[in-house]
Amino acid sequence: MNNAAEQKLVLSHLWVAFIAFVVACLLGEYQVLERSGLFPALDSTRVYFASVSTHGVLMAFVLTTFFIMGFGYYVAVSSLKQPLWNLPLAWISFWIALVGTVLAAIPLLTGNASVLYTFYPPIVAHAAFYIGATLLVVGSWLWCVIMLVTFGQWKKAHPGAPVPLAMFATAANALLWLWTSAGVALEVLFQLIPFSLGWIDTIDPGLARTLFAWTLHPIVYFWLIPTYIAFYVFVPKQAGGYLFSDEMARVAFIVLVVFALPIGFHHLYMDPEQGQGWKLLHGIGTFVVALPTLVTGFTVIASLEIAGRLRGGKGLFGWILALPWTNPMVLAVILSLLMLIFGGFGGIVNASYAMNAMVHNTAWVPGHFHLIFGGTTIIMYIAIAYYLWPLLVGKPLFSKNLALMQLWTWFIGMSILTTPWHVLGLLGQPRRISTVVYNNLLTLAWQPYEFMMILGGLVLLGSACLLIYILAKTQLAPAAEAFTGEIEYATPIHAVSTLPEYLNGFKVWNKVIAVLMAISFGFPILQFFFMDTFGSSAWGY
Amino acid sequence: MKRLLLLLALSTPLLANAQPASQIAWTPAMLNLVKKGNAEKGKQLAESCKSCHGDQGQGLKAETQDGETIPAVPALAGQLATYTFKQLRDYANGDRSNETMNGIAKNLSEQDASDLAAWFGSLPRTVGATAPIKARAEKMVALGDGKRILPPCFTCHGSNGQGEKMDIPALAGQQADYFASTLLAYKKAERHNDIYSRMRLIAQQLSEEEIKELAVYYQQLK
Amino acid sequence: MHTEPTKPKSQWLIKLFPHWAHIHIDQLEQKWIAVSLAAVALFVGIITLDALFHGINPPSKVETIDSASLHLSKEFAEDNLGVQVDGQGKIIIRMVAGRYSFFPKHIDVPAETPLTFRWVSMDVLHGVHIPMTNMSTMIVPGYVAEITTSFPKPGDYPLLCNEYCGLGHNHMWSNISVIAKENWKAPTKPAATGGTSHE
Amino acid sequence: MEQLTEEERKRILESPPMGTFALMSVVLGGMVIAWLFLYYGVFLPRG
Repeated sequence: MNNAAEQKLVLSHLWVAFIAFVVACLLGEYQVLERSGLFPALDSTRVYFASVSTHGVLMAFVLTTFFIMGFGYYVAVSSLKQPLWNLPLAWISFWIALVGTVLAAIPLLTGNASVLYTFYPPIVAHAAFYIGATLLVVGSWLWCVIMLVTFGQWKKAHPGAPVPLAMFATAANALLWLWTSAGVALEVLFQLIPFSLGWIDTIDPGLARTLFAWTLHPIVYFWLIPTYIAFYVFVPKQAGGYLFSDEMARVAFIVLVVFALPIGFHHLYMDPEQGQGWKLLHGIGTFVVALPTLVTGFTVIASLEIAGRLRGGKGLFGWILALPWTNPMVLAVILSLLMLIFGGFGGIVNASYAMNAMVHNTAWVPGHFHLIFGGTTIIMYIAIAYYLWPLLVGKPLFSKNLALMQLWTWFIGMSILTTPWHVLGLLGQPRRISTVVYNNLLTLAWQPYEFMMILGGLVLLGSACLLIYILAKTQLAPAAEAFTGEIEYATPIHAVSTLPEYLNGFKVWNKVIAVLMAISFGFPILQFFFMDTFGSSAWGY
Repeated sequence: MKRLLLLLALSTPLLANAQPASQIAWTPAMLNLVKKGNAEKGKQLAESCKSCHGDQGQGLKAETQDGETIPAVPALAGQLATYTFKQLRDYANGDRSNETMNGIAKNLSEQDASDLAAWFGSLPRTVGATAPIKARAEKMVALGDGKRILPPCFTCHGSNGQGEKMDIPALAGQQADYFASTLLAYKKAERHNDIYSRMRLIAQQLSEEEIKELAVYYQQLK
Repeated sequence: MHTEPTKPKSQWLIKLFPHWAHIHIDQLEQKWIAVSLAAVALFVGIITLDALFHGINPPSKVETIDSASLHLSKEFAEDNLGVQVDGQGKIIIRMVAGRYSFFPKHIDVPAETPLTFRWVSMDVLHGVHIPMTNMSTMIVPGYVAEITTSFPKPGDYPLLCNEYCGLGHNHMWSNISVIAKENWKAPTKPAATGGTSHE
Repeated sequence: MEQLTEEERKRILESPPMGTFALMSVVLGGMVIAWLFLYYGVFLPRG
């Protein structure tokens, strides 16, 4: 992609994402320090919860959304080899999302929206927080439109031809996000905003939680799909090999999108407002969505195995050592998969219906999602950044060795941070506490783990700063050397010439999703309108 | 249907054995009644309150005359309307006892209580006399005491002592003598119109010394 | 490893979807998918059978209540809270969560005995769990959270609020004593069985 | 990296990824064992 206008668009998105990221890392380190109780000067419940709310919003909404939008534009232009449809609209979407972010940040940073990023009605925040978050989502909807129109136009211009895998997956993600965000959009538009402005007296927290659960699971796949795209379309080439199976990749993306949606109730296992049959149904669906990840693991590792063997690796496992560990993308995928093993296992435990009682709302849960989001997902965002930055700014990467060090420290920091978190969870420490004040024998055993987490957070903060340093140095370097790299998408071992339409488009899947959503959310949402429910009035905090 | 259920819920206590701490429940209807309080009407009604609660609703400290202690009178200026309203209704219903106030409140309608609450809520809070603030009080307000399961005061009463929804009273500028005697009354369970003993359980954990220090702290809070 | 391709016995995916024949799906990958399916089926099977036949379910009683006037209700009137034994000898524990405590503040319960907790919130969203046990539920205003469980080991346990409920959330906890079954005595409270004036 | 003949390349590209299968099986097997331990060893005994 050599078009300066599009490069600027992509870079703007990615910079917003990574600046949000480093700020959030700083807040994260403050939080582990505060919680340890080692530094009485830092103890402030108000600052802590304002910080947690901001950390969550920056990481989960700002970093992800802006990264996904920027990366999506890049993939659309580079994989389809055509200019972006409607560049001005893309800029409008960027500015709407950015204004929304700033609007939400003001109440967050001033402690007027300490409701954490999952909102928690009937506690209400300042209306600006909800309105800002809504604008961020509206901005991302425009991105979805651009992606889907681009996808449709290319297909029309190339009848029968398989859509390049990277674009297929990006379009899948756009479709997923439209479905995903509908739940929280309903909650915010019909419940939270009118409630926070005083237009309605009460809301039903049970309904609000159900709507949020609609969004809460697939949103993590929205974040994860760019990582899987990198797994499939960048990693095999960078490792010196080929994609093991293009078709299975498509199958995996489709199953991911279709089954990520109707399963949100594993967030509500411990809630009283939904019945056990619905919970069990969603629970089984949750296990189904583990399948595409198992398939992805196989396809990606098989691609790596072939690359390793092409590089001279022998024996059952000799190919692992033969891989180019000094290629940032390859190193990142290895570390990412390692974290996926443990993060994925934690997820299976969470998903296990009644067993959820063992870990629900304990420290295990943030341990789990930091490992799988901060670890598996974000390390690939970083690897993508290292890969794209030279292409976007036309200068070579500032330092490959520093980049490798950054990836290693991110992995090590994440391991140090999340291991104690999991243990604390099994010991029963609740999540979302700013200090441990409980005066009980059972809770005294928690202290040493808190100290380990400070160290982990510190390593991660250092690593995040190093990332920003490398990216900035790359971009600001004097343009002495001309960099003439091209983006390289991996080719499959067996070229794909024709595909059944359902592996090349989403028309039928969109209908399948509609049916599944109607089945799994229809009654659980409608019940609130048939039961005698008692709404809650607004509370502060 | 909902209204019917509400009526049922409200009528059941009459059948129950023990009295609830208060008859007031913050249903949306009740909250709206307080919200619609007319401050102008409240102002007229409040004329007769001035002799005890002061021109500006600032209250009075305790005084000793001829060896007899005249108890302190609470500041009402800037108090949450929901709180004032609930106290007036609790006095009227006999859930909170004070000879003078029980008599007065019985003669006030719900609407009067709501108007008065609105009027006092609209007055600016006054800041009381200064006395040295103890670090222990500041710590209790900001951090509480985990060992005794005492939450920090600010978590409910606000970081500026401004009170909190639904009916957590504002404490900033409150008469120290009144503050102390109220907490002592909670401690001894002489006052018991806190639903589920919320404040009684806290006050029981506080020493008399701590209560006095907190009283000084809050009187000076702006 | 020899060049001879493995026998196409694991072509089950192609058999299932015959028109995928021209699509390349490695036989080993098909085998892997079968293994993955088996693992998932094992998890789902255990969970589902336990749910259907052993009643191992999360708390899911969809029962509404007016959280604003709990203290005026019969069931959650202040005097009616805590541990009670009903007519059938079933132990029912009624608890109210409100910022920032659980009411009543302390309860004694027997170990190794089924206990039915009924939790309600008087204000915002709360959650509660007891470390090292499966007593865990969300407490959503407007709903009664009912959970039946038992405590295997006697001891003093903390009851912890595990859902952000406001700035005092850290401080929202209380204690529960689990007493050896033989040492536990049912509380003798007035109207412990609910009384006659039920509605 | 030694040079591979065209024949060797072809053979590698077409050989089944046994290493991957073995690796993934070990990981999945470990997960199943760990899950069974948590379910029957931790969760159910907790009541």
